[in-house]
Amino acid sequence: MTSKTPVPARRARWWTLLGRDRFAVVAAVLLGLVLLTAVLGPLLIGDRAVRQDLRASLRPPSFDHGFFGLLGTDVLGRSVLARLVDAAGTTLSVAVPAVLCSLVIGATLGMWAGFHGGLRENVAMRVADVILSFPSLLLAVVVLYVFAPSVGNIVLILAIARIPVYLRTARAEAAELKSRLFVDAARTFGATSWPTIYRHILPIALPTLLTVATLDFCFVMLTESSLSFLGIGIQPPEVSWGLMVAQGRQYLQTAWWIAVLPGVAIVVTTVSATVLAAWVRLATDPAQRWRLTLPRRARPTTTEVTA
Amino acid sequence: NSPSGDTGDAGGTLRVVLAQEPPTLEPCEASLTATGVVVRSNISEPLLERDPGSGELRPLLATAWRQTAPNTWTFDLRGGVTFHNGQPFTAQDAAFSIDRAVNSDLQCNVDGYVFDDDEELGLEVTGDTGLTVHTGAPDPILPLRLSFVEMVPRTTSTTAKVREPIGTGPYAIESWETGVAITLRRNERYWGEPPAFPRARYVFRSEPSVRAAMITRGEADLATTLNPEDATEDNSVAYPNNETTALRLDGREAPLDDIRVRKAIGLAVDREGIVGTLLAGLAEPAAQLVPDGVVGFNATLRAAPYDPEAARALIREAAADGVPVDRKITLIARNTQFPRVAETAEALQYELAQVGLNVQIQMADTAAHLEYQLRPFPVDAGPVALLIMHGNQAGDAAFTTSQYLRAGGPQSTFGTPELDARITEAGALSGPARQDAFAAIFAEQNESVAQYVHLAHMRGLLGRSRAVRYEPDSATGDELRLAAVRPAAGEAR
Amino acid sequence: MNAAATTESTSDTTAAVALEVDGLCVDLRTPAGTVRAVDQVSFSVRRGRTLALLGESGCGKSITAQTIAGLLDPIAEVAGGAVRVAGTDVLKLSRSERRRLAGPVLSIVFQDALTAMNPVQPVGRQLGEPFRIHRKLSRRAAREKAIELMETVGIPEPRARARSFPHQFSGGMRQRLLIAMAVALGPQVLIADEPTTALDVTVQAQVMRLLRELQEEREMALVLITHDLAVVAEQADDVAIMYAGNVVETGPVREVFADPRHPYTRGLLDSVPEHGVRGRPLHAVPGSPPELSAVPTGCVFQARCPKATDLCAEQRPRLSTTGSSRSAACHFPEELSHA
Amino acid sequence: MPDTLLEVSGVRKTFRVARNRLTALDGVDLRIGRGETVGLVGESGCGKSTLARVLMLLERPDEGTVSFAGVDPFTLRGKELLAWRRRVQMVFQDPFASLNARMTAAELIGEPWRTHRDVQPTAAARAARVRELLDLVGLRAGDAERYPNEFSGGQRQRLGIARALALEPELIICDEPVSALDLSVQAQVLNLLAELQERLGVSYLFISHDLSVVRHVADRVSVMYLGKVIEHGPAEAVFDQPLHPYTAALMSAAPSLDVSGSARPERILLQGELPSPLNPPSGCRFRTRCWQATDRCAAEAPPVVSREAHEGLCHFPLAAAAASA
Amino acid sequence: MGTFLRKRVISSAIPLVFVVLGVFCLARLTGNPVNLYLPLSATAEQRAAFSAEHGFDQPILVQLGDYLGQIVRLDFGTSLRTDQPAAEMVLTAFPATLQLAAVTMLIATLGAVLIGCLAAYRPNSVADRISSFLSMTAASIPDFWFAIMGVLVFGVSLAWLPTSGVSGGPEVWVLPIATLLIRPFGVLVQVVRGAMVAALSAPYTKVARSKGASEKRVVFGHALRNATTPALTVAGDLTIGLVNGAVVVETIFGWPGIGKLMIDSILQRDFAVLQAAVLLTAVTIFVLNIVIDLCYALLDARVRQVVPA
Ligand SMILES: Nc1ncnc2c1ncn2[C@@H]1O[C@H](COP(=O)(O)OP(=O)(O)OP(=O)(O)O)[C@@H](O)[C@H]1O
Ligand SMILES: Nc1ncnc2c1ncn2[C@@H]1O[C@H](COP(=O)(O)OP(=O)(O)OP(=O)(O)O)[C@@H](O)[C@H]1O
Ligand SMILES: [Mg+2]
Ligand SMILES: [Mg+2]
Ligand code: NI
Repeated sequence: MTSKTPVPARRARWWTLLGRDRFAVVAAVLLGLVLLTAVLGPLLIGDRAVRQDLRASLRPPSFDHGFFGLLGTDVLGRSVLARLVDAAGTTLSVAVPAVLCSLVIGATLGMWAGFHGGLRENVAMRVADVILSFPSLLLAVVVLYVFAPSVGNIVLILAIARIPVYLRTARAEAAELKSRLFVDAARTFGATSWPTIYRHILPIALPTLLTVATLDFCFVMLTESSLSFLGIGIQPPEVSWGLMVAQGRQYLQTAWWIAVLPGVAIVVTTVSATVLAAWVRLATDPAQRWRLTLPRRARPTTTEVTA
Repeated sequence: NSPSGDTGDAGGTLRVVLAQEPPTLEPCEASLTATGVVVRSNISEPLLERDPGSGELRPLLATAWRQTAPNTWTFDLRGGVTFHNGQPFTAQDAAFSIDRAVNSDLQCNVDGYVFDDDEELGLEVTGDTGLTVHTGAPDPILPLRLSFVEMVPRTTSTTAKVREPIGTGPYAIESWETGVAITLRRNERYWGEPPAFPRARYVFRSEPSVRAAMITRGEADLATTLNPEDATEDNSVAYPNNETTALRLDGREAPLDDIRVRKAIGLAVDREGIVGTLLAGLAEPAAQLVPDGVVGFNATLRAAPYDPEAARALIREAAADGVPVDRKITLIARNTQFPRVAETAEALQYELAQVGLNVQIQMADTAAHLEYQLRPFPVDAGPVALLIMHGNQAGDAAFTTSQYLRAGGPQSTFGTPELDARITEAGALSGPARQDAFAAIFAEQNESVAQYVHLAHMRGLLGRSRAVRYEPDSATGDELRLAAVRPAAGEAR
Repeated sequence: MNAAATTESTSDTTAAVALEVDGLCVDLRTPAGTVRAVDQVSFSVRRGRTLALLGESGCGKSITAQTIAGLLDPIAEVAGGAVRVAGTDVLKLSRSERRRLAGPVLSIVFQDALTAMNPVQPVGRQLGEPFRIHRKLSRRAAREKAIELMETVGIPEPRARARSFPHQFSGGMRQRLLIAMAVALGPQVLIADEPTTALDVTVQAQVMRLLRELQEEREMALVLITHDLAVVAEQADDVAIMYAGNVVETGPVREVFADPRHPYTRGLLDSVPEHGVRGRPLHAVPGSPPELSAVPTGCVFQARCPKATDLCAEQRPRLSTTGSSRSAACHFPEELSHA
Repeated sequence: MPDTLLEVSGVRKTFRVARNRLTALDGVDLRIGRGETVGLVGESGCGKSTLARVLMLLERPDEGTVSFAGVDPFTLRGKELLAWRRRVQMVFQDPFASLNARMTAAELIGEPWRTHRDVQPTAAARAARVRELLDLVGLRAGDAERYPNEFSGGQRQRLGIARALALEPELIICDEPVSALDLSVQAQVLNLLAELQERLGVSYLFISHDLSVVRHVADRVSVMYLGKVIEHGPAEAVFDQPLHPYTAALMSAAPSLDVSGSARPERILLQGELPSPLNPPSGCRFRTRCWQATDRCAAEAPPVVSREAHEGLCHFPLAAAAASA
Repeated sequence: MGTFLRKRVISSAIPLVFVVLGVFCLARLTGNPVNLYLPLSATAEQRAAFSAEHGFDQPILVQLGDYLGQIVRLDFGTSLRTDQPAAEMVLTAFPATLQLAAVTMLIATLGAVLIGCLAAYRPNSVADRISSFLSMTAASIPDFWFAIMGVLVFGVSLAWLPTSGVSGGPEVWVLPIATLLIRPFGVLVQVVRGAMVAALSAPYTKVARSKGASEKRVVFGHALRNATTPALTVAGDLTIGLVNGAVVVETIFGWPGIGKLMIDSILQRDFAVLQAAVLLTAVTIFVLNIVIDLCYALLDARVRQVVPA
């Protein structure tokens, strides 16, 4: 913010707040690891993610085959560990842009629609209805067959399909907030619609949108995996966790590690993201932040008197 | 107290689980795998059939047949056969059925697949049991072709496909609950040996592991196409299914227009590895498009050895001659074409990349795959390596060569005039001469054309519970003869 | 129900103390650390009497009220003291025992009438709820009771309006509904936190009359929190003046207003606009109250007191008797009265 | 009389409520002179806040004109409008809802500068000014980083006042600015407002239900009832010699600090609820609660009666002496 | 209420038109199905004849016009694949999906409300953490993976449930429902919890407590009703997702529903069926949206109208 008063420690720093929530710390560390893996992992594993060895097919996880054999091999004899690392990047490069795109587009449209109301709102909502009642699979098939299944196209489809969710959420919030007195107050200062949306609607709607986005993060990964299940997802030799789960499902009985490990990676990532989103929600809400700053010992559980 | 599930109770009902629901049971579509597996030889029957083992033709509704003139074949039909509706089967019905399948506008799948489209057959009925067929040109394999035509009563519509056909087979349709199950009931007036099970019920599960689970669990007796990883000795049995997989290289586009590159691809593929690991030993390395047993199979051909060094050398050589070997080649495969098709594509991609080619995989659905498989091919597709699977059900190489090897063949990207000439020549021959001529053609393709890099002669996996006895043969994938299924010894049904 | 029964037995002594707050301390756990928002607050109200709680905004009146009602936000914590209702220390009661008191014995009207009603329930239902909870009446009977209540607080056509939702009432009506809800079971003690701040004078007069009637009728002890000295003067018997979490003066309204013994009280009385001539600056207490995290060790008012001495800086004055029924927390109460 | 800064004439504002039209303002006239304070009193729901919102261009009137220093602000656009916004500010009635709960006090007070960047161009200047404003309204510098929920009701109201002062406007519309404040802070705030008026010649529209406060600050007073100004005039005249029975009732209902309890005149207690603005009474709007209403009041709209600068709308205006009776 | 409904219906009908147009055009983009339906060796003339018969040779606008004309006459065309009327196929498949969706959402909503309330009652308590963690995990498990595990464990190893299928007792419902349930359930628990935490710190809950209301009464009598609105929005979106076809579950368990029909139609380029299916689901979603809006109005009087006194 613009004005800084020389009074320290009034506002707890975010890492202090984070430190107060053990679960959030763990989640942040895990997410950080996933991110690091996605960025630096490919440097470490070289071509191990694609190197095949038909003679080393379906080895179970063990210590006998070096670092890359730790988590076993898949049917083509590729190291599952290396593939998990390689897939982290692809998965995130699909899920993150897809979620971000739909979040940005949906939220912007939704807030704009909700803020202005009337015809603009009606049109935006009907657009959302169209997308929602559209079979996204058809869209996927069309785009992927007509324009080839590249990562960019998958991102595009997933983003379009999820826009209505944010649009609706943001619109509902904005429609409710626009009649609040502090928005009127902003108008009396001469603030026009976008600055008002940015200053007053967005900060309040954002935690909700973020929660939706983390749930969606998971949804996008799963959808990508379902696309692979139907054979129209990420194309090999590119690999994503979703694709690994989809391909590995056949081996659930004989080689569980192929499908289970990437599944665990998806679960861990999304659960971490959600835990962190819940923390952000608390930490950004002045009325709720006390939950984080209270000493843990005496953290009361309900709003009833504690005496 | 075991829950009976979808397949009904075990007593007296043969429970079969298919990978997909047949879109129709129209007999003239019986050459479609999905339809034929229910219809053929269960509900309706052709005049004669090809023994999948020996390749010999066997009588079914016809007891004898002979070529009475170069353009004429005569069939003696079985008497005393009745349709499920009680009508007797006569030569009239036979003529009607052939006419309906071949000459009508129904656009049946047999029409065109086994017969040339514009071919009109002349049909002549003599009495109740005599049928004479006139062809435009001499046709040495007309009986074989007719083995794809199922017999239906005269009353069948000629303008619309039928949903629940009437035939002469050992089973008649009892009910078809769309999406759920097809139930057949034993035809008590069947002319041949009566089947063991009074009822049969087909259900549909597209997930292979679920099909395997149903067998293991005892919810089904037979299941089509299992995946190798789900197969155990208790729940399945392997059988050669006549299918051959190969990479078809589009020789019109650089760098695939250079035979050295095509041959290098042949050398780069580790067939033993693919067959042994990916296909779980359920296949054999292939050197030609047809398996043993088909007329024209060349027993002397050996699959190219796995020799990446030699392949690299060839590619270097081509590159030195200015062939753009690093141009991107699209490797197109079809989802669920055969178990582990995606992995196979990945293995191929990797192996080709190892010898210095730039290959990208594209998995397609059936419709998209067909766009590439059939003429007219998509323009601007660049160099395409198409992973195909060819099944020669008819048992004669003529079907294969005219489609896949002719320069202008509907499923062939290029060819040579010499090869075309030899194919035409061979088609007119019969007997050992025919065999030798086609065998030489396959050798020639490998030597001087190399449009195909053959991978493997495939084997199918049939899910089979211990409660039944049934030995699959090479035709099982297309026709599952319920009459041949018997309860396992000791099991009272 | 039990509590109601006990009420009957103790009601013979009219002058009995209905509510006694004794040395109450409440801590707030803010991000910057724990601060004491209410410090050693003591006062008592007898049956049928009204105590006005006055004080600078932010001095802890609402927190005191919420502590008495047992409805503190989790951020606050009672650090000591006792709140005795009819002799029992409610702070020591278990939750379910407290619940039994809430309504028939002790009731509260909240400061913010606009948000205090459940927006999705018809008001009749909300008004009938105390009867459903404590008297175990049927839905129907509770509704009848609610309609009666609405009539008592002067809502026209109560039968029809019982089905309306809170947003369909004006601010004044909502405030009256809240009061009706609070007095439904005739509590012995009612705490009203700025019940008329949002209302104009005519409605305010109606509300105040209503409270007075109820009080007379049911011998209710009333703790009235307000900023309006005029209302205090008209309505209250006793007054307690708070400053920075401390009670600085208590006593009967007339006496205190006529002769304040604490400089803050004095300042407050002087600030009333009625005193001034239009245009002339109002007499205001200079400065502002101490920050809760930096309340001085001595007298809480020292920084703004014109008469502060070294003693004020060192020692916190105790609330000590300065008249027959009065007390003030000032080292020099007498001096002030003669000033 | 000072020259006119703001003039409102014949402003009507209706709201759509379900299928009905609710007339919140029904032909309101108002004039505020430069450097003058006009008090606006009236029963809750009579349209005071709505008028304030119209003046702030938050609602567009259905009829009537607003003119600020000779221009109709509703015709302004872009830069001109922005410049106008600087000149007129408002203190909102509800201190809970008019502050964004996610902004700190410093951000809240500094919010107007984010649009009007030229007022406090540097961050340091802004921070210093925030401290000054906090001090002006009796808050501490340490409060700058606190969030609204950490303030008590009165403290929040002070934030609202500080924010309205941030742009140093010429006219401040104060909608119940001191109702949530305790007396000593109220005195501080009122003094502050008076001082600003003296120093900078700021004008106020002062909406309040606390008559003693209005009396203290206002030069002239308008009394509203059900969307209409029923009486207006110099403060002394309106307070001491009301023309309209409603004004008289209002005056008498006000509690007084006089604890002696002797000289208190009999209160006029009005009967019945405020009639619904959806369906206002015919003729004189006050007749349903007026103790001297006749059939004429129902039939005819009341005429304007005036006593010098003091005007009222009534068929039976109270005599000059009646006010104190 | 009447006007509200009328307006809502009219404004929602427009998207319906767009859905129909969109599906029509997108479907055509996937290419001519002639290869799929004609023998591999069909001649050019045969292909042309096939295209002509089904109108695929016409310019897309002409095809569209024909199609719209058909729809107006309530003729939804014939399936290329099975030669049956498309409407009939879609109508046979739809109830199966609707039943699944209804049962799933019923269980998910009830369960999520219960667990969400319990979790919100003591935010950040152990119970809250555990339920949040479990629900989140549930929401992020790939459904086909869960389904196949279910088949293997409960169908084969333990033999408690049938592996798949639709005919049989109630036990055939267990695995499909469980598979469909996990994600909506997980998501709803999160949403209900969030809304309940907010509702439980609202002033009116304090007022309810001041009346002596028990915790049960506060949670279920006061807070829950207020927390329903956000939960309803999400539940609506989730239901829409289910109505649009539970492709994976229907595929794995052989459940003859609309999702499987749709994906098969897409893969088989069976345009008539696809269009009919999308039209039907779009209409259903359209009705569903209106029902949800009505629910809002029923739950919250403020939505219905604003009438100040
Ligand atoms: N959540 C909170 N965090 C930090 N400080 C708080 C919080 N809630 C209240 N306070 C502080 O506690 C003090 C007492 O607040 P309280 O609401 O009791 O004041 P009050 O006397 O009721 O004031 P008013 O008359 O303005 O309503 C105030 O200084 C306020 O700033
Ligand atoms: N946006 C709106 N929609 C419908 N009715 C409204 C709207 N705003 C105000 N009203 C109505 O207009 C009338 C005047 O409201 P207004 O807020 O101006 O009253 P007020 O005089 O400020 O009252 P108070 O003293 O209680 O603040 C009221 O009846 C109110 O219900
Ligand atoms: Mg307070
Ligand atoms: Mg107002
Ligand atoms: Ni004074």
